[in-house]
Amino acid sequence: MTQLCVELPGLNLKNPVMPASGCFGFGREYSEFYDLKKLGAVIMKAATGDARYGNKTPRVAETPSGMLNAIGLQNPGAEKIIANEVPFLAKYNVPVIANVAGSTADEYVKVALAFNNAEAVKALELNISCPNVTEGGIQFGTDPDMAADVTEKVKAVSHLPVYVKLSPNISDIVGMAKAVEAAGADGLSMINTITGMQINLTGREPLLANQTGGMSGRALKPIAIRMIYEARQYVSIPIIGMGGISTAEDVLEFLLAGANAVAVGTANFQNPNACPDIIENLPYVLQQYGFTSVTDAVGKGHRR
Amino acid sequence: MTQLCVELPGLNLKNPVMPASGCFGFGREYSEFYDLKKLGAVIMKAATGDARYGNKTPRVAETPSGMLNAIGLQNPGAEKIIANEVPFLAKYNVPVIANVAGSTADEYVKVALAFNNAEAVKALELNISCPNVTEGGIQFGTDPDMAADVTEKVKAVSHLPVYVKLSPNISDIVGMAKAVEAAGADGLSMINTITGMQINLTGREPLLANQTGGMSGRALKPIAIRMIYEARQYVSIPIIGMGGISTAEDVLEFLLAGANAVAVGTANFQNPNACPDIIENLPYVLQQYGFTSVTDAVGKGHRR
Amino acid sequence: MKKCTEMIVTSVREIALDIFEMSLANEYIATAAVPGQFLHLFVDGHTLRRPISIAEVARDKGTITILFKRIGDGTKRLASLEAGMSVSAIGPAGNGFTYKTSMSSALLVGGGIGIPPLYCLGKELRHSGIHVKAILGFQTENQVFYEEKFQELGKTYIVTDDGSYGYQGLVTDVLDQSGKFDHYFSCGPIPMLQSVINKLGDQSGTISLEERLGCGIGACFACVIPSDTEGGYRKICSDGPVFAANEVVL
Amino acid sequence: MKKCTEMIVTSVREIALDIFEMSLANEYIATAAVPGQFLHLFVDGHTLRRPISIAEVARDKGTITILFKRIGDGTKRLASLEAGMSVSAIGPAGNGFTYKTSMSSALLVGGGIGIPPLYCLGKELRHSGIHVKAILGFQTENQVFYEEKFQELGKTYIVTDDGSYGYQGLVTDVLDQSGKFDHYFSCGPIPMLQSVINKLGDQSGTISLEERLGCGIGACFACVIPSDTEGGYRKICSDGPVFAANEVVL
Ligand SMILES: Cc1cc2nc3c(=O)[nH]c(=O)nc-3n(C[C@H](O)[C@H](O)[C@H](O)COP(=O)(O)OP(=O)(O)OC[C@H]3O[C@@H](n4cnc5c(N)ncnc54)[C@H](O)[C@@H]3O)c2cc1C
Ligand SMILES: Cc1cc2nc3c(=O)[nH]c(=O)nc-3n(C[C@H](O)[C@H](O)[C@H](O)COP(=O)(O)OP(=O)(O)OC[C@H]3O[C@@H](n4cnc5c(N)ncnc54)[C@H](O)[C@@H]3O)c2cc1C
Ligand SMILES: Cc1cc2nc3c(=O)[nH]c(=O)nc-3n(C[C@H](O)[C@H](O)[C@H](O)COP(=O)(O)O)c2cc1C
Ligand SMILES: Cc1cc2nc3c(=O)[nH]c(=O)nc-3n(C[C@H](O)[C@H](O)[C@H](O)COP(=O)(O)O)c2cc1C
Ligand code: FES
Ligand code: FES
Repeated sequence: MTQLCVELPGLNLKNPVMPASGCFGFGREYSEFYDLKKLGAVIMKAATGDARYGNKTPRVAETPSGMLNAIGLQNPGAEKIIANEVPFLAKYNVPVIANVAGSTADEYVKVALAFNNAEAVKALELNISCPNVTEGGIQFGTDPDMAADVTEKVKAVSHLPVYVKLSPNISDIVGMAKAVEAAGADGLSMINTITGMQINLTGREPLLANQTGGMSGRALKPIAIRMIYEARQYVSIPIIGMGGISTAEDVLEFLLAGANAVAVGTANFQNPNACPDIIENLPYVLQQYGFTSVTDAVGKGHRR
Repeated sequence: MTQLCVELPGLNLKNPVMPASGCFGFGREYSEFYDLKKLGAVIMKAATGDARYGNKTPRVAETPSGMLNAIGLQNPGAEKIIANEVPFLAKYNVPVIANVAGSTADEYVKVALAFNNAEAVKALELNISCPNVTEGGIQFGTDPDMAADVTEKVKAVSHLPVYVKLSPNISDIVGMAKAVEAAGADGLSMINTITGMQINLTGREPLLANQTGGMSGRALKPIAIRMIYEARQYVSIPIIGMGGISTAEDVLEFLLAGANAVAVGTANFQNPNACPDIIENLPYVLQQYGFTSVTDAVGKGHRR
Repeated sequence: MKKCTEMIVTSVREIALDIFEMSLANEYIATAAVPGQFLHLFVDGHTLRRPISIAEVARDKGTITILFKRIGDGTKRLASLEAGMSVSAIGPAGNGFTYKTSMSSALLVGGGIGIPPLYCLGKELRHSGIHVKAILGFQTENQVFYEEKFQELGKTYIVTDDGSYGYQGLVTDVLDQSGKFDHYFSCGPIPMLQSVINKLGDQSGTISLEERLGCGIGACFACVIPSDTEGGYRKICSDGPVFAANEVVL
Repeated sequence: MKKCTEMIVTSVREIALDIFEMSLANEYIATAAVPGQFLHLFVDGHTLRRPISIAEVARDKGTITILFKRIGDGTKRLASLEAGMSVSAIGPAGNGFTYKTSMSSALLVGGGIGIPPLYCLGKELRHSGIHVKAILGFQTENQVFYEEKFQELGKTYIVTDDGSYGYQGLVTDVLDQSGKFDHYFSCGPIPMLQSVINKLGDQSGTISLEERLGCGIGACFACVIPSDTEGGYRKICSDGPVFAANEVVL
């Protein structure tokens, strides 16, 4: 029997596969396609201190083997998420991870505090890497000092393990990973989208109303694998890997690179059953490549 | 008649399309497919001070809508290139751009000096962005001070216009672009490859012998367009745009983003006639979208 | 449970310049679909699915018909499918048209590829004994489609931008001629919808909207439109694509 | 001028587990191709072309045959092509086998998908009146292909890794039994080539190599292999894939 379960700080996962933040709303829609209790965990859409409407439309565009999005952190605010959304997910008895965003360190702290009171929420994912808002987000994600600072502040107020979500829009991913580990992060989430743009030839302007958007999907995978592989050599906290995963083979590639669990984003749009399909295939793929458990494969792609 | 010609420092281009460095060798192989005089210019494979053998194989891998390469700057050295390769290209009466690489600022200077004596060479492309060598290259490309320094040193010794080739492996492309402009660069070349990795599931190690490689091809285009669009707003020197171009529509997208001319890399591998095919289609595409010349379209994708 | 299911292409033909009519077989979708809903179709080689409205439902045959314009890579690929091939669809997606069966006459105002869902609706209205009139706008003559089919439902006015067929101008230019009606239904480009709504003032009406979609099921917030309702927005893919004319801010 | 040209699939069939035989029509390539050369094939949806050796040339019919193993996405897609479809090929690419027509006997040593170019060569050698013997290695019984075709050329030894067919072991294990020959030609995985070269010591021989290719025509330096020749390296795609056994450092 191939063992799929994974133990991470705060997270007791029956399998390593969870939907990525922002690509799954708060689970309601996908719950019409399959039973959410099949999932290893659920990462919710970003929560900010107050409700946000986000950017103007168009908010998405297609790119070769990927897509751009500039949703702009639209969400009803942490309080409403806790009141209206978490209870729905709690029914499925699946660990919930809250994605925490903000424009200022104070806002991150405020949101983190709010989730102290949400029982089903087992961990925070600190989104310091959203490229689609004018303030906060990405700034924290490209400056190791700011990243460390917000990590420390959130750790100080939250009783939950904190996974810091890193941005690929950076030269030195290792420096960033080390900085947030030193600041007390319990884990890393890698990677968020890389900033891109598409220009509408007819309209003669950027296709997205926000001009730039975050590129996700299969095109991103080589960048994600590289960054996880590099970070894995320098930090010892667990890594939730993501970026272009659409098959169980992709999951194994992330495990070999050093991820301890994975998240699936864009693939949900292509195939609403992407997560359960991947979970179903994973044991066979692990077996095929000679592994008896998920944990067995973690980091095994590093040259000896 | 749609005007394709473009005037750039040192470069009198009959059309804006040239093969990108490293994807065209020194032209001999593609000259068996078409007459190289059709090209706007030719950018040669990187030249270093002495001959280099490059990395171990495998050196390439395929990725979704792209590829990874880790050639490692294999080349016979500047002197041999000048003696054996430039004369071949000179026959085609097409401007030649020399791609200059090195491990130290001194090596860049040495190579730049060598090209002072190669008449057919009309400009230098300063490759401060090669991700596939252990020393130099990318370090210069991620540190604006080092980039400015090597630009100044090369400008000081070369009588040729210098186009600095920027790396996308960076948080602040605008800062980098401004730094090299201030250091005297005559133009920018944007962008080089972004560092990625692929892991061989069977072998349980990175597929490329060099572990990481530079990702190129269509997957890169949204990143290239974004960076050129951003840089265009802050620098006034011309930009040679590249990254995933495979059609004349792609060329127009780069022009709208702010590129003054373009280079085609990976597409040559898919279609050896990519450059002449694009050049042939370009007038129709420009016309279709309401432009009467290439220069007319430059920067027109910026929101008014 | 919502479905992501395989549909089998039973026929495909070009009925006007770059306009394709395709029939797809799937028992479940043919049974569940109502006018105004759409299919979110997977197209090989593409990250995002393509939303296409349901233009006709043949419950007895277990098929539905879609009409689409070949405008980019996705619709080009779709148009290249042949009978017997299969295509993955999420659907029926979105909410269909609702209306009072008590009304006696309806006006359909469609522009270009906004026309297909109105045909599906028109057929159903006629079936319920409601009188139907239609104003259909096209760019030019060779893009006109389904004129006769609409004529069978009721008086139909064709308008082309360049006057190459029917009336010259915009759909709003013939609104006056179309007489009285209880309720209007409109689908087409946003500027068209805006002028229809402006022109028809406080006539009760229903519109169907388009936007670039991500998930197509309400999870990604790609397709929101401002509204005065709770939350301040509506999602086109799951709250719509059909809205009351005064429900959203265009 | 080198050519990048369209070839028409005339037939395709699976001749052993995951091994496909495909015939492709193109006058120019069928006329120009020699044993040892390859086609650099475009596969829809893929950035890089796939190199596949020419396994047989039918000049009269204007076709060539390739044999390939379905191992990944590219060869899977290739295997799904049907007669009548077209595929873009750069070719004939690389340099073919050269040999002294004065020799009287040759040994062919092939492993797995390294076997196809040797068949092409073997036919030509027989045609020139040179005696041919062959040792062909496969993983297991159901992957064995072209045994009879090679038998027609000369004595053929089949070896399988698991002994499920023919001799058990490696191609080198039956080298002793194969008797004398003037020159050997070998193609297969690098470890096999290494042991063949080691075992045959200073017998004169020719090998054909594989490596991941970029351009396939000598421009990108993806496929170099160390050598003692000028420059210190050779390019597999354009200087090879065929080399003298002592020309390169494996
Ligand atoms: C609810 C709904 C119903 C629709 N019904 C129909 C219909 O019945 N017939 C028809 O011809 N078209 C319809 N459309 C528009 C249709 O979805 C687009 O024309 C199609 O997606 C274009 O795909 P493409 O790959 O050819 O174009 P591309 O421009 O290459 O597509 C690129 C991306 O933009 C999106 N996109 C481009 N144009 C539109 C658009 N107008 N609306 C939404 N997304 C777009 C595509 O889905 C894709 O993600 C509908 C759209 C929506 C939202
Ligand atoms: C000169 C030459 C001749 C060849 N002749 C034959 C032949 O006659 N029959 C046959 O079955 N195979 C042959 N091969 C190997 C064949 O090219 C690969 O099996 C094929 O490219 C795999 O493609 P894929 O998409 O199925 O596999 P994937 O592993 O998905 O391919 C990924 C990438 O790796 C490359 N690749 C993977 N394996 C190899 C390999 N062994 N050699 C070179 N590139 C590889 C692919 O071209 C592609 O770029 C030859 C290779 C070379 C270099
Ligand atoms: C439409 C969309 C919305 C997203 N919203 C968020 C978000 O709210 N918070 C966040 O941390 N990441 C967000 N992401 C990033 C994803 O969680 C993920 O890191 C990224 O898309 C890479 O994974 P993928 O290639 O599997 O999609 C979003 C991505 C997409 C495509
Ligand atoms: C095989 C290969 C070799 C390359 N070698 C060089 C090089 O020597 N010098 C350089 O500046 N860029 C080099 N590049 C980068 C390209 O010039 C180009 O910037 C990049 O590939 C993006 O363009 P593309 O997507 O059109 O390939 C190389 C790229 C590839 C794929
Ligand atoms: S497209 Fe995802 S919410 Fe509408
Ligand atoms: S594959 Fe490009 S040089 Fe051989």
